[in-house]
Amino acid sequence: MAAGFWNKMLNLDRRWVYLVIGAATFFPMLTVIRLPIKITPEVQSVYDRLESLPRGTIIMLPMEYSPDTMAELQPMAKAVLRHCFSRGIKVITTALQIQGVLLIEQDLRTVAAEFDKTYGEDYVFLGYKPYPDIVILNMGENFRKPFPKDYYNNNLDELPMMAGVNNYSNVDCIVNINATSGVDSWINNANGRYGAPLALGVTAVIATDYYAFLQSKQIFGLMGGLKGAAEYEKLIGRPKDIANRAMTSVSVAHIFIIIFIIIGNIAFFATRKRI
Amino acid sequence: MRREVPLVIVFICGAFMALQYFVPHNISAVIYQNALNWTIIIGIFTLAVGIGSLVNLHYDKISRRKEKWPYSLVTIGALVFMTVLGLSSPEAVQDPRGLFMKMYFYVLSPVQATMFSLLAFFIASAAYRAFRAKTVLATLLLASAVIVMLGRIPVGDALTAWMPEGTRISDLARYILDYPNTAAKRAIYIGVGLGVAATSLKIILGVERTWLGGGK
Amino acid sequence: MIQPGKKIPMFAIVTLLSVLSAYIAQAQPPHSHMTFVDPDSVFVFKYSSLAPQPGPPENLAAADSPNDAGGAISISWSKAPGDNTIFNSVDGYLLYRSASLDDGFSFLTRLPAGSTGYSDSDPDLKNGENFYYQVAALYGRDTLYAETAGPAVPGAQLFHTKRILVLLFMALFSGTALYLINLAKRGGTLYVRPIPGIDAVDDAIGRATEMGRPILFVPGLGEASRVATIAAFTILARVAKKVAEYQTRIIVPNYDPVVMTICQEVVKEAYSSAGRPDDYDPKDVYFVTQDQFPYTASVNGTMLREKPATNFYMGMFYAESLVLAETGFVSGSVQIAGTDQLIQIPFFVAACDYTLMGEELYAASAYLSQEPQQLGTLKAQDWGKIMAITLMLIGSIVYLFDSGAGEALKNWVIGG
Amino acid sequence: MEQISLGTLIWMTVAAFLTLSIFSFLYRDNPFYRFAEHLIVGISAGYWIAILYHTSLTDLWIEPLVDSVSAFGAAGGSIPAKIGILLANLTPGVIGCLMFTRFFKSKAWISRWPIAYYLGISAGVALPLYIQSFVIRQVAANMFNPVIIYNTIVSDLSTLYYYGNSMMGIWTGIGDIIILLGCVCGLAYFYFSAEHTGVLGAAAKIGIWTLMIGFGATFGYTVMARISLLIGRFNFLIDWVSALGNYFNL
Repeated sequence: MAAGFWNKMLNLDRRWVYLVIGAATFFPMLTVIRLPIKITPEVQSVYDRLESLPRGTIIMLPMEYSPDTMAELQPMAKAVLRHCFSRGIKVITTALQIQGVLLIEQDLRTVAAEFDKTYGEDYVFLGYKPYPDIVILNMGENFRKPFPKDYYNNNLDELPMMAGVNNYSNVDCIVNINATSGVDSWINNANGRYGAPLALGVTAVIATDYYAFLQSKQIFGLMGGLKGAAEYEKLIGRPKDIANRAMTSVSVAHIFIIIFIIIGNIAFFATRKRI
Repeated sequence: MRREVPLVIVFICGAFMALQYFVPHNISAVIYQNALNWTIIIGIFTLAVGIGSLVNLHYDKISRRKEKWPYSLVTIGALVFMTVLGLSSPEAVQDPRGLFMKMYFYVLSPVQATMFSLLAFFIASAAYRAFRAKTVLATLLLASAVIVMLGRIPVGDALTAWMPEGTRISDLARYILDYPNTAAKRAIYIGVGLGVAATSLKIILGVERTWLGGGK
Repeated sequence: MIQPGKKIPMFAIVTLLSVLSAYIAQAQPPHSHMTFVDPDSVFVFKYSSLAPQPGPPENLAAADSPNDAGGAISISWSKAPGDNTIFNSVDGYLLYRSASLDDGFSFLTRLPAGSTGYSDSDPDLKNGENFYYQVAALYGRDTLYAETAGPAVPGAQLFHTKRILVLLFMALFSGTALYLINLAKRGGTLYVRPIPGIDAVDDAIGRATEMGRPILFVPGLGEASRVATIAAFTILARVAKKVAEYQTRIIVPNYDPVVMTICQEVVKEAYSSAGRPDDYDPKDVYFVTQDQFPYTASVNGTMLREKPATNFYMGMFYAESLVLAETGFVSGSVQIAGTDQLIQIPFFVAACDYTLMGEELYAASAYLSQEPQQLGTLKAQDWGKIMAITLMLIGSIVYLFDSGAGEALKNWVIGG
Repeated sequence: MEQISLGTLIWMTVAAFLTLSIFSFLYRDNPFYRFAEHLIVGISAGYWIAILYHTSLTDLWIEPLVDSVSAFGAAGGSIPAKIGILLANLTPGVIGCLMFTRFFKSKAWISRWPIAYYLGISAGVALPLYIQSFVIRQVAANMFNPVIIYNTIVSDLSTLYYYGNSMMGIWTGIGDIIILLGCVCGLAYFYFSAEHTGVLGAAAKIGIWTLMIGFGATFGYTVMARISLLIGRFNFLIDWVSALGNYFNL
């Protein structure tokens, strides 16, 4: 009897599971429950570094995400941008992943408009060039080598902010928001070869891989996925932003997946004994 | 000519770039910078060839009326449309009100984003139907996965609120990420580093030639 | 290698339990840390009579920055009196530069208190020319100048001294690799331990024969030139040969047309070498589509229709890994996976009976093919690992004798 | 929510239709899904061409080339120098164009030259950098000071005994030992030159356990990544529905 039940459960059509997880993600989005977010030291240290910079300091904020990973990294990128702009930190941005160029340009433009920032004085968008590892190396020599012109076809020398800014040694640090394994190029090429201080904001899929580089101090901070974004939003005092709102759905969906794993295993072992 | 020239090119470029790393002198730096820019320019053409192959593939399907060829018509049509749109003027790709941008934000983006979001369903289904603690190792893996899952969500700490502060599930998850996870990933990364170094060496010295493909 | 059906050893449970109990044992909340310096007292110290007499920074030195292409000079000095967290009496430093001692100095930059150095890489710094520097400490309205330093001459270097260990390691590793590859080519024996998964392959094929069901081999989504795909070909050759011997059937759905051509060759060759060239059916090694999810859907359909006894997933896999492994699991197949895509390994481990993880896949391929290049590379990487472990242990041992020397060694290893 | 124009609403509806077409794959493979998928392959290739042309080809190759040609008309500068600059600007593009020989079977071998250049440069830069960042710096991070580890553990143990203090130091100390041992054992697991028996066997066993915990962490984190993507799509659908409602005053 019981075995029959578990057997049935085991062979459940996967579309029922799809339905449950869809509902578990969707319905919490309609609620207004706010869960407390705990700040982890690896996110805090990114915030602390930017917080300690004097106004007018230039940092590099290369963003490599595209529509397919936008949901995870866009909130993070916007949170870091808002932090920089609110503190008068100037930003140089690149978009080395082709699918995301227009998306990142739009995000940059929208957040800059929120803070009334002027292009060329407060921020610069270098745009896209193919082969990120090569581009990252040559930016370490001079930004003008791979990017003779910025995304909007201005000569870099015409932009007031870029005066005297040649390479990574002229920016305080690099905060790379990245959805691809191109992260390795930033570690190898920008930090390894040119010694640029580096922090990462990556998708939750690859976040765990970079704890080894955090411990070895090759990177000074690490933000992983939507949780990292939610922490950053909280740190800059915007706890009602998109990543924080999503945390309820994330929590409920996680609980359901854990329940799935547990039920699945109970069913598996309950039916296996009888064979 | 057919095999020797590429092998010589690979050797000269590779050996120069590998050794240039140790020579900070300005002459070596200037060659290095220009060699990198050349790589990007040549790379653009390589990407163009990739797109050419795609066109070839679908053209072949259409001309031979292979199975489901009308779908290939959709692909080619969309490609031509988007290319003409994008190349029509330099501002085409920059104008937020332009059709190119609209196609990107309302056609390309939603499809790509939704394709990837299917994985949420797939992972749930696999969690239910296939992820089993069959062996010691699979058990260890699933236990660590569940702890990290709980540790990363606010609810996890609420569930372990009865534990003293500093020992709740999020702290345990942090401990796993900071220590055993670091150890495991470090072992893997050292292996990856050695692997890439060995492959690069073989390519530079012409030991590894699969990229030349078959033929004479 | 993951082995099925093994009982959890007692010592594992004991270790786990003791770690857990020790973890829970620290039942007390952490006490607040003691603060040695109260911020308010700093304020008091600044104006107290205890503060040292203001004075200029000392030991100003300027020299060509090492390990660069020239055009830069490094300047260093020791902190002026009172520049510390207790007295906090210095407000900052002013830096000046001149091309000659007679011309007078021009202002360069202002640096915050606590600074002890600056790297000047102004475009004006021409290689081979002389430059002089001066630094001053700011105490409120007082500016106290140090003695001038110079001349310093920017210049380019031919060798980066901080990268010497990388060069050594690279040379040693490359030499080992070349030596071993050549050794293997000349017919020298290089031992590679048998990979447990290989035996599993044979068992699985026997099982398929008994059940009278086919074997499914998925060569992944990578191109033919990827290392993992090449390893998949080697394993396919072995599997196909066994299949031909046992006279069962093998199905190989392909994602990449080039990979398909090679798979057809491999299977055909395997059937010939087993002495059954006529049993080979080219229709069983076929091209599906080059779209990720439709490909997955099609392979899923094959699994449900044919109910293969064993599924092999070898090569490059992306997000489809868990969908394939799930369907195979539900249809009751034995599953053996092998990939170097780290992100997908966990899903294979959780849903398959055997998983060849990363380098294990290469090792299995080298072991099966006995190809000199693969063997030599694998062995060289083993030596590389020994070199890495040795370096780690040397570091820790040096610390035991002299922590200063340990720190120095570590910094030398990190390099620049 | 602000009022949006009919144009935007129509575009949003197109996007919503495509989103739902992709979701329909969950039920089964169907023509809507296939249509959306093939459409996007074409759109995305066209997008690539336009972006590559406008952002990369023009400023890296075409413009410098045009400049160096027009330099011949300008006064000043020696002719040989101008020719040199012209050649330097022309060559990479010419080498790149050799890639197109791929489409002609008899001349396809020429396309190996640009590939050789690209492979040579990438392999050359990767060789020392991977050794530096992935091997040597990771090894350096594993050089722990055993004296410090011992002292933190002992001092924390004694304060624990006397004051019931926290065990943070002990856990950090043990953690450092885990990193060193786990990494060495993990490397031992991936050591193929000897059989896994005796000490090596034990080390390999600890190694695979550590690896499994690490993979488990990746697994757990990945779940969050996938769920986030779904939330992103649901957010869009909710926006679309409320935009529809607003526009038609429902």
